[in-house]
Order: sequence, then C-alpha cells, then structure tokens
Amino acid sequence: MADPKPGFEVRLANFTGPFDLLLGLIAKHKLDITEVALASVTDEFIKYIRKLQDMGGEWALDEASEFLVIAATLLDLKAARLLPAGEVEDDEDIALLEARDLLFARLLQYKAFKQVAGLLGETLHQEGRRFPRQVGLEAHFAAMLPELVWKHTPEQFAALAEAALRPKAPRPVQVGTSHLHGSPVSVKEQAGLLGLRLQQESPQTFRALVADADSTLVVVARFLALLELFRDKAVSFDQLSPLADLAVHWTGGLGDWSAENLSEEYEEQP
Amino acid sequence: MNGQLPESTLPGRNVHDLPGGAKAALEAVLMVLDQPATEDELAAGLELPVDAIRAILAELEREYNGYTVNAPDKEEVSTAGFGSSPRGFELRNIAGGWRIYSRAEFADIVGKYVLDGQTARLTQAALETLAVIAYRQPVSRARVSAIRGVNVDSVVRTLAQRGLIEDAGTDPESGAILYRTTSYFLERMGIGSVADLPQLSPHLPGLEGIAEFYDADRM
Amino acid sequence: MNGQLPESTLPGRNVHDLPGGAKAALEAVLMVLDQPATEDELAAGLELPVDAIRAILAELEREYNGYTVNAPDKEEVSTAGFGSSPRGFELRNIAGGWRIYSRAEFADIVGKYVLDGQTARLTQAALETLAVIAYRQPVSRARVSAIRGVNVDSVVRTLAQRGLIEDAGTDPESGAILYRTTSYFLERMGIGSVADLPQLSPHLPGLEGIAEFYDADRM
Repeated sequence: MADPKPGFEVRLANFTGPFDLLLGLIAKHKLDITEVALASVTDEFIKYIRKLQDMGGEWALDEASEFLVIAATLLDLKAARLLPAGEVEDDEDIALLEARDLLFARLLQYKAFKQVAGLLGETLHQEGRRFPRQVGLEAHFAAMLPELVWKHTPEQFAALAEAALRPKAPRPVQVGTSHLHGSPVSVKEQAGLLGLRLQQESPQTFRALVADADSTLVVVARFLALLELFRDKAVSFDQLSPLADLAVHWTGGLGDWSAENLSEEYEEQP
Repeated sequence: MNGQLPESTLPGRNVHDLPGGAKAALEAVLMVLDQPATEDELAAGLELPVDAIRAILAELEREYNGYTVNAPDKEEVSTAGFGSSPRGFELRNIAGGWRIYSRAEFADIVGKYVLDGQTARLTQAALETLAVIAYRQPVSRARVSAIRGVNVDSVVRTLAQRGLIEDAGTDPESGAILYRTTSYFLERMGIGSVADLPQLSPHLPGLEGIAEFYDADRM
Repeated sequence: MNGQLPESTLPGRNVHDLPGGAKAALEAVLMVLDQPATEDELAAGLELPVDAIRAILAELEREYNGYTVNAPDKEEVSTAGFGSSPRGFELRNIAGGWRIYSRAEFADIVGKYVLDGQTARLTQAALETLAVIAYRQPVSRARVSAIRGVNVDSVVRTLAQRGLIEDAGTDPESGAILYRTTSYFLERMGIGSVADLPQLSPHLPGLEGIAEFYDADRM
C-alpha cells in the first residue's frame, strides 16, 4: 500500500504462488493472457532468478523453480495462441489447447479463491474486534465438578508425553512442486538432450526443439532446461518480431559442455 | 425435548418466581458459558420449552443492542443514558449457538485487558488456503495445493494449530487426510454455518478486471 | 494514576462518543474480564479518572441489581420485566477487584447447567495436553498447540478449571501466558515433585527445539 506501483522485485517478494505471480504479470503488463509477451516475461524471470541466487538461500531456489513452471505455462499459452483458429490438426495442437484451457480454468478458480480469501480476512479482522465472554468457572461451581478419576501411573503418563512430543511429520525441506507435475520428467535429462541437439545443429527454433515432445510436461521441462542453459550461458535466444518463432543459438562451445554442469535445483523430485 | 412438554407440568416452573424470572435465569447461564450454547442446550438446562428460550434470547439480543422505544424517565434514572442505549456487550447467535461478546466498538479498550484474544492476522497464503478448505471441504492437501499452485503443507499445519481447520478423516480412494473447517472458524467468522459464507460464483468472472483487483490488494 | 489527571486533558475523552458512552465501554471490559480488576486498572485502560470509574461501577452495580424506581412503561416494552428488574448477573467487588458473576440466586440452575454432561474423566486430548505441559513447563498455549498440531485453548481451560495446571506468569518475549502443573497434579500422580516424573527419551525435542521441529515455517 505504501508503494502503489511496486517494481517486479517488490511484487515477487510477497507473491503467494505461481498463479499469484501469473495474475500479477498479466495485470502488470495489462495484457490479455493469450498475448503475454513471452520474451519480456522471460527476461524478468531470468533477472529475478539471478537476483535470488545472488542473495543465496534455499528458499530462493524453491521460488525460482516455481517461477520457471509458470514461465513454461506461459510458453504453452503462447504456443496455443500461435495456432491459427480452426486449424487444429494434430494431437500436439489439441494438447496445447487443452493445456491453455486448463490453465485458464485454474487461473480463474485461483482468482476467485484469492478474492474470497480477501473477504475472509476482512471478516476475521472485523469479528476479531468482538471478544467472547470466556471466564473461569466461579469457584463454587468448579467445586461441584465430579472428582477426577485418575488411573495413570507416572510411567503411563510419561508414555503419553513421549507420544505427544514426538514430531508428527518431518519438516518439508523445500516447497514441493510435485503436485504440478503428472509424472517425473527430469529437466537435467532434457537439458542434456537439447545440448546434444544444439551442438549438432544451431540455431534451431523452439518449435523444432519440442516437436518430438510426447507430452506437455516434456515441453515444460525443455523450456525450463533452456532457461537453465541460458543462465549458464550455453545458449542465447533471439526472436525477430513479437510472436515470431524463438530461435535458440548454441553458445556453450563444443564437446566440453555437459548437463552435469547444471545447478542441482532441477534434479528430479524423489 | 422439553419443548414438547406442556408448560404447566415443567419442574422448572419456579424459575419464574426468582427475581428477574426466566430472562434473568437465562442471563445467569450465559455468564458461565465458555463456548456458544445451542437453544436446545439452554432449554434443557433451564427446563423451559425451546420456544420460550428462543423468545427470551431474541428479547435479550434486542435489549443489549438498545431499544428504540424511549423510556420517558431515563434521564432521571441515569446520567449516562439507560434502558434504550446499547450495552457494552451483545448476545450473538453464531456457529449454531448463543454467546455474549464485548461490542466491537470497544475493541481498542477491551483489547488492553484481553491478553490471549490477540490473534495475529493470517498471512495471505494462510487466508487463501483457508478459503479453499472452507469452500471445498472436506478436501485433501493435494487438492488445495492444486488450486493454489503451491505446496500447502506448512500452512495447513498452522491453520490446524490455530484451531481453524481439523482432520476430517481420510479419503476412501486416495487415503489422503481430508480437512474441514471447525466451529471455532465459524465463531471467528461470526456465521452460523459454512452455508453462510459469501457465494464463490460471483468471483468467477473472466479475467478482464484482473489488473484492477490485483493492484487493489497489494501491500 | 490517570485518576489524578484533569478530565479535559485526557486523550481517551472520545470514549464518550462511542455508543453507550463510558458506561458501555466499562461494561464491555467487565464482561470479558476473567480476573477481577481494580478501579485503578479500569481507570487506566479507559483513560478516565478513578472517580468517574467508581461512579459508573456503582451505577452498573445498582442497575444490575434492579432499580427500585418504577419505569412506567416497562410492561409495554417487555413482557418479562425490564429496566427495573434485576439482571441474571451481578457486579461484585471482592478484595478490591471488580468482576461480573452470575447472580447467586440462580446458582442452582447455573450449577445444574455446568454439571450437565461433565465427566469425571479427562479426554485423551486433555491428557496429552497435560502431559506436554508437565514435561515442558512453563509453556505457552501456542507452544502446546504447535506440538500437538491442534488448538488447545479449550482443553487448557478445562485443565485449569480442574486445578491440574495454573498460570505461571507471562513469557517475557511474547507476552503469552505460561502454564505449569499444580501441586494437586503431583498429588494425583502420587509424586513429590515434577523432577520425579519418569525421564523421557533424550531424543525428543525440548522447548528450544520446538520451533525447529514443529513450527519452523510459522507465518
């Protein structure tokens, strides 16, 4: 509220998940969701990820991976958008359209919940101004309570304490994103594959690089892999005009590059 | 049950003989409640028909809120306004029961005395998770995660610790733990049941207004 | 202390602008007070002179006990007697502290209501909470909630009511009330002191470890 026009960094500092971020991006760029300029968003992502990494800390890695998931989703949207109306021919096109519809539905749903969450918060705050009368029982009533039946030995009592004090669930070490993935697809594996292909032939369009992807998930993973490769300066991108195909150039040298060099953050979920 | 009995056979008839009658007796019981009491519970405790209890509760509620009828002599009786002016407390029917609360207008003053009542505001993440659980209950963490797009394990734990949600058994298919809101949640919301929550559907339009809504609640 | 200040300089003068004025504000406080409050404490919180507080307390006390002045129109306003009849609660000054209690005349009815459904056994939730307090005392409710994963407010109230635990001051950092077990607890356990409780496994998290183990991601 203090800053009516928060910058990208400020906005990200209090986002509450990828959908929240996506809503924010759409709002920020005043764009229809189908017209999100992927390049500008990607630039911002990369800038932000770098910043997070400079700051260090595990949480930064978690957030970065979530942003990348959204970046990939945007890619899906854009790809679906590029399909000329009425020319849905193969399964890939249909899958992209389905992915877009699914994301739309989920985004709308999230937006609705975000709004009612705001209402809930306001109500809870207002209601919090009323304090219930909740006083200790007057002594003469407390004295009327039936005498407690107590059958626990100190040992039984200790066993109860043991059970109660044992931590219930292990602390999650990172924000899981497994719920966002249908089945594990390794970004590192895809990066290795893309690396090989690009070393053989460069530049290639993104469309070509994902042409053989058998699921949306693989498309997402390859997109994530490209961002990762870009960060490691193994690839560069160019796009001749808005909405034109994205060309990927290999800049990582020949032979001396391997996917093992990638940071560990995109390793497969256990 | 007592509500079915003809009034003349009630053993508790003598409540009317006490000073202030049934109304004062009900007030006396309201003084020792530590959670909302249903009309049935109050009727059983006072040995009065539920209808009678309901009528007295309505009267007390109105009385505490202040009558609009003028008591002609009120100025003589009290210097601070009496009879028709609202009391410092109110009787409310929430979460299925009746209970006495301090009036919201005095929150700043009362808050100085109530150490424990100070509950920290929920974060945006916690509110969103609470909203999804409230509208989709009973619901598993996985489903909440899918709707919010993030892992909600720690937020769910916090909401449970705060008593706003609880375990509602396991999903017969997946075996996942299901969660639902508690009656304490209803109490904190000041509503009778989850059916009283605002409708979700009006919040499901297209994305046209997204910029407006998004910037409005950014802090 | 505030009682010494001239009224015109008081910052809280606007309490008179609230509905029901200073009387309703004082009522609001009294209605939720668990412990009796002294006139000085009430004066400080309401930012009113002690004299003014004393006058309002006397008026409320009289009002709750029922006026002897006749309200001419009372029969029209209410069927159960209103205005001049005693309320079901009373304001009492015991050992210098003021608190609202249920009226003594209704002790039988209230007692019956309180005892209804009471059992001589502690619930599993109460036992577990007591165990956590016994081994980790002095401890706040928030900590016990974090350990048990559920809200323990009402259970802690029951344990205190049963005389098994008691207030042990406030946490200097959070200001939260801390609880410890009582000598009655030791008596029921048949041990001489808390040190006589059987040792727990050394691997369980202690108080210091609680944050890390249970609510590391507290929001």
